[in-house]
Amino acid sequence: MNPPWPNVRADFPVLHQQVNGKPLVYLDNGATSQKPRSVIDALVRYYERDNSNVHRGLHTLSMRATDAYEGARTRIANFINAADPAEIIFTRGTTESINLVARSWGHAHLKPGDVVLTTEFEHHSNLVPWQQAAKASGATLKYVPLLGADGEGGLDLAALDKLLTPQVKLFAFTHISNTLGTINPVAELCRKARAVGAVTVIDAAQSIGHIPLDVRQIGCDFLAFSGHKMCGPTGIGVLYGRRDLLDQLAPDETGGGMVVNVSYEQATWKPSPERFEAGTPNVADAIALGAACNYLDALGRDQIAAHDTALVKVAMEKLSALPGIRIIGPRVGAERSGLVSFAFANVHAHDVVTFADEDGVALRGGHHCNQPLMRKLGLTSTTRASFYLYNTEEEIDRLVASLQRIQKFFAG
Amino acid sequence: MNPPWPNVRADFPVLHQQVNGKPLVYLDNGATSQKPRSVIDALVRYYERDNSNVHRGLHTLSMRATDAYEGARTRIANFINAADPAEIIFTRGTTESINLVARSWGHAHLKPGDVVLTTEFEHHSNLVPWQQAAKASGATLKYVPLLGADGEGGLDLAALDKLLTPQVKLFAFTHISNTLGTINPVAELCRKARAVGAVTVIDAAQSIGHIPLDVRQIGCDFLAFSGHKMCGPTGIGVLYGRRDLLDQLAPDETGGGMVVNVSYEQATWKPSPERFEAGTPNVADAIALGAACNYLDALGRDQIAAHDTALVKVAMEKLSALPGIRIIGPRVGAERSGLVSFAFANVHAHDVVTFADEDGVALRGGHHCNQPLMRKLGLTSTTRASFYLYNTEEEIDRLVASLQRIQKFFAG
Amino acid sequence: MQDLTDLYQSVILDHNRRPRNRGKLPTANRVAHGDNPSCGDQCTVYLRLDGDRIGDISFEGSGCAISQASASLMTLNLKGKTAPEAETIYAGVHELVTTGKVDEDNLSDLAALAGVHQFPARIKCATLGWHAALNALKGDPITATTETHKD
Amino acid sequence: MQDLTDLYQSVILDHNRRPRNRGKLPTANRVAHGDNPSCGDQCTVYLRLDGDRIGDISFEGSGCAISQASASLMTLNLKGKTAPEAETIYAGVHELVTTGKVDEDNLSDLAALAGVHQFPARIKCATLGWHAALNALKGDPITATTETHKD
Ligand SMILES: Cc1ncc(COP(=O)(O)O)c(C=O)c1O
Ligand SMILES: Cc1ncc(COP(=O)(O)O)c(C=O)c1O
Repeated sequence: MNPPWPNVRADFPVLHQQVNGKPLVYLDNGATSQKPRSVIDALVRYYERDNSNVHRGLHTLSMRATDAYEGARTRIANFINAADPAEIIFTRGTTESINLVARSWGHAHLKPGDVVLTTEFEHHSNLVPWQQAAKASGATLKYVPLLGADGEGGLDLAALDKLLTPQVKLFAFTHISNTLGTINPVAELCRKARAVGAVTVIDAAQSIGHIPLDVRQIGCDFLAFSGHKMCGPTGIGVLYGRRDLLDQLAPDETGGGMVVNVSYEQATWKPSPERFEAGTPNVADAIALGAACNYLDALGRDQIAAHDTALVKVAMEKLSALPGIRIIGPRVGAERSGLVSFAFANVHAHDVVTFADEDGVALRGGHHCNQPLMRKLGLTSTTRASFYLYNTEEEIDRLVASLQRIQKFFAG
Repeated sequence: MNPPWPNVRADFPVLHQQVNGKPLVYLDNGATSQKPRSVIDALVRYYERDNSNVHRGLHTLSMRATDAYEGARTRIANFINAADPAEIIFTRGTTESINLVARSWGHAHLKPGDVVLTTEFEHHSNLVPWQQAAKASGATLKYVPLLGADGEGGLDLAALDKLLTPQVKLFAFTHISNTLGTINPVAELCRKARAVGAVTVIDAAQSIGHIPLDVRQIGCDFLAFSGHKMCGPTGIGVLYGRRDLLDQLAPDETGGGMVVNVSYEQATWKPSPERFEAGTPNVADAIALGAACNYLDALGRDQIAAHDTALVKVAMEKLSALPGIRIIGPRVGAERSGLVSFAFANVHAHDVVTFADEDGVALRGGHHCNQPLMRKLGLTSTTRASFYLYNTEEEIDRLVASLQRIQKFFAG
Repeated sequence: MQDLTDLYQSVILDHNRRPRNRGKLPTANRVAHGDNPSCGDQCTVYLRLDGDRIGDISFEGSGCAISQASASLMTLNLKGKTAPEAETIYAGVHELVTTGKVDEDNLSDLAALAGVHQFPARIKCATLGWHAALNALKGDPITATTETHKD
Repeated sequence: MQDLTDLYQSVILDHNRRPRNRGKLPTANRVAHGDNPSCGDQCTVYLRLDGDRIGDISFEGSGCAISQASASLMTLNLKGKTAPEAETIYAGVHELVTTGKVDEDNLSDLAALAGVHQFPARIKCATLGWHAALNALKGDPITATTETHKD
């Protein structure tokens, strides 16, 4: 259950510190991952050697910066097996990517009577933008139900089949739930949506750095993710869109770099990806995101997935043994991603997090940007432990020991 | 004419390299500035020590990251003398900041019959968003004229007085022109606009890192700038907005972190700044932008401005002596910012840039995201040399020598 | 980090385990709701004003031990008080949770909240119920959200 | 970087200084416009089709020495050609400016463009006029923008 790559932890400087006098156990990877040396170095190298504005420059530094920036785009296209680098739009992250589709696509295509479909367990970032798009257009937002009192049953596929009428213009769903750990059957969902002519949008924030991902095999129209959850820097993310859809889409933001001709009266747009990248892009972080792709592929995403799965299995078994614990999402032994969310009857998640922190264990407690789901499950918050490639079984033992101490303290 | 800070060039690793066998002379600061060691170090330190998601975390790393991120906000509020850190919204850069106002404010306040006012020499990023806002609302976009065949006369203030009718709801203008080098009398423009009840938006992309800037003294309502032009990293910028205006404004993007209550039916928003920062923010780059503020203030922004001014004066004198050169913007001796744009009758700007690059001199050639202005001046492109705190008089001599070689080659 | 027992004193644990005046107050003539959007804590305060005094007071909600205990302590300390008196008591609590200084004789059992000042992220938890109570006193039905307050 | 004289050969300089067939063509029955939005270069190509052959051709526009010289060379090389012949010639030019390989006998004076391949940022300059010409031949009035082309 230790990472299958010897010394992989040495790649992550942040892991080698004490928190409250104890070696840090970082189990908040669902919120953001740590960064390997090679990604940090990519930033430093860019700023020390190549830094320049891109696209409109003809001097050496500007050409180097442009090549590196566009090279990162190509690298990321390759990482998700997109057909064309022009299908990769750099954004700040998942949230901005989804907003871009909700606004640009939503504004052009949604009208009263249309249905936008999503699920009962979306992150606020894949929910509120659709509420707004529905409100702006007069479309109706509907939710595919989640099965099970603890959300253990996943999406209700029978209900989905009923909901998927020709009125459905767009179906937005998460690949992996950041709260339940549920892995959605995304290729199947895309197939079903396509059958009624609905456009699909996948929130891949929790999957991109954790499992192999191939947009053409999945068959989605749009896919959104953040760099910071996949060993990349903050401030950079991606919207993948099928080229033919992107070329029909109006720009979301306007300004320098995305125009062909500008007069005082009007302006015309470049094709994708420039059309959607107004202003100076986040050059350095895009390049570092390319370095993150290299890092993850060098380890092997199938191996990362296997390690995540092994860790969460052990964690589920050990956590289930704790008295009074309620674990949400798929049951022990069922397929789930490398995170687990739980609640104690008598200790609030924030107290759990504060106590675990005293033991050097970093957890997340709260509604995980999933308020409606929490309410549906009769919870106000959970504590979440989320694993990544550098976590070890020993760290799970540290987690469990800390939880035992907490229970004892509050049982007092 | 050398930088008044001994060894300041040693702070910038990128400057110490050869380009095409010659020491780099970086005169493309109008496009982006280089980064001092302390800013690069801030990024590295964050990723090596504190990296974590902000706001919703209670463990040690998350609290450290939150404190550093909010500390950067306070630092930047202080840098521009904003009344309240909640008036500082982190964006990707100037372009996104202006789009945010154009969309959110424009959507709420503009209607047919209204006038949006801007000037004839705005960057595309402060022009196309207003075209779009006018188009979406039915408002009319009008331009304050630029005086002089070479744009040397600055804004036509008499024409402005005529244009500033009560129909004008918003007046957007640049602080410093990225093409002409003109410094607008921003406080006066804000005063005039306020007299007719118009909201003011200042594009401070070219001024923020170059001259002291005090939003309360200027009296603007909104002000936009980018980190990458002020020694900060790419991917981060700021929208300053007066608190009372921001609190009335609807969010532009929605998602995690900016909501109070979310149900399946609806959502409510936090106040500024969270309301405008949906999703995981660009934590690392915001912190590094705070470091850039520290760096610039340690040197002294008045001293930076004085150095810029001294350099551009020398450059104007030496360039004016070149045969067949046409310099646009304020005349030799008149007030202008630290950049100069020029054209030769017989050598196109792109050829100039390519030749100068062979001599190690980095320049920018093209329309500088100012197509309508170029057309107005009867130009298709210019070459621009833009200076910053680390440039020297010797570098201006290298520029002039290179331009002489180019003229000779093409006269050949 | 300070020892957690500073934060989770026995008074806090006791009030968390057995919150006083918890539940709806059938006779309430004022009610206000508080939200801590960063962490999802919620608190509704019910109170009955008898003339200018708080005749009775209760709370409902969910949140961490700090927020629950603080709300419970709040009900004990505000019962029988006028609005100005309540404001004064809250000023003392605010001082306490932000500075840790216990210099008011009349803080009594509230002194248990002093440990909060070493955990700035928890200050909002400790003040949530108080904000709701003050809003209820003002007859302000608007939801108190801790994000609009500087603490 | 390669020596700039590879890029700015005397043929290029000559065509830049004295562009051939520059200006509007009064007898044109086809016209197309090309844009290089990254750098602002523009080129309008006028041509008169006589049957299936280019009877006459001219260009107007602004841009760097490379784009002007290449457009000038283009007019000389396309005059009298059919559309398929023009496509073949452009294929050779494209090969030339992207790889620098001069292996076609019939490229003649166009070989001066070989230096472009060492300056990838300038490939769009060298192909702008050609794209406009091919569009004009196709009767495609749409603006050719180099951004939509992979070169
Ligand atoms: C005057 C002016 N406004 C706006 C911008 C746009 O800034 P950014 O590209 O960082 O969004 C720039 C820089 O390119 C500029 O010089
Ligand atoms: C499932 C899911 N969707 C969307 C997001 C939003 O991502 P970001 O905050 O990087 O925009 C997250 C992460 O917070 C997530 O876990």
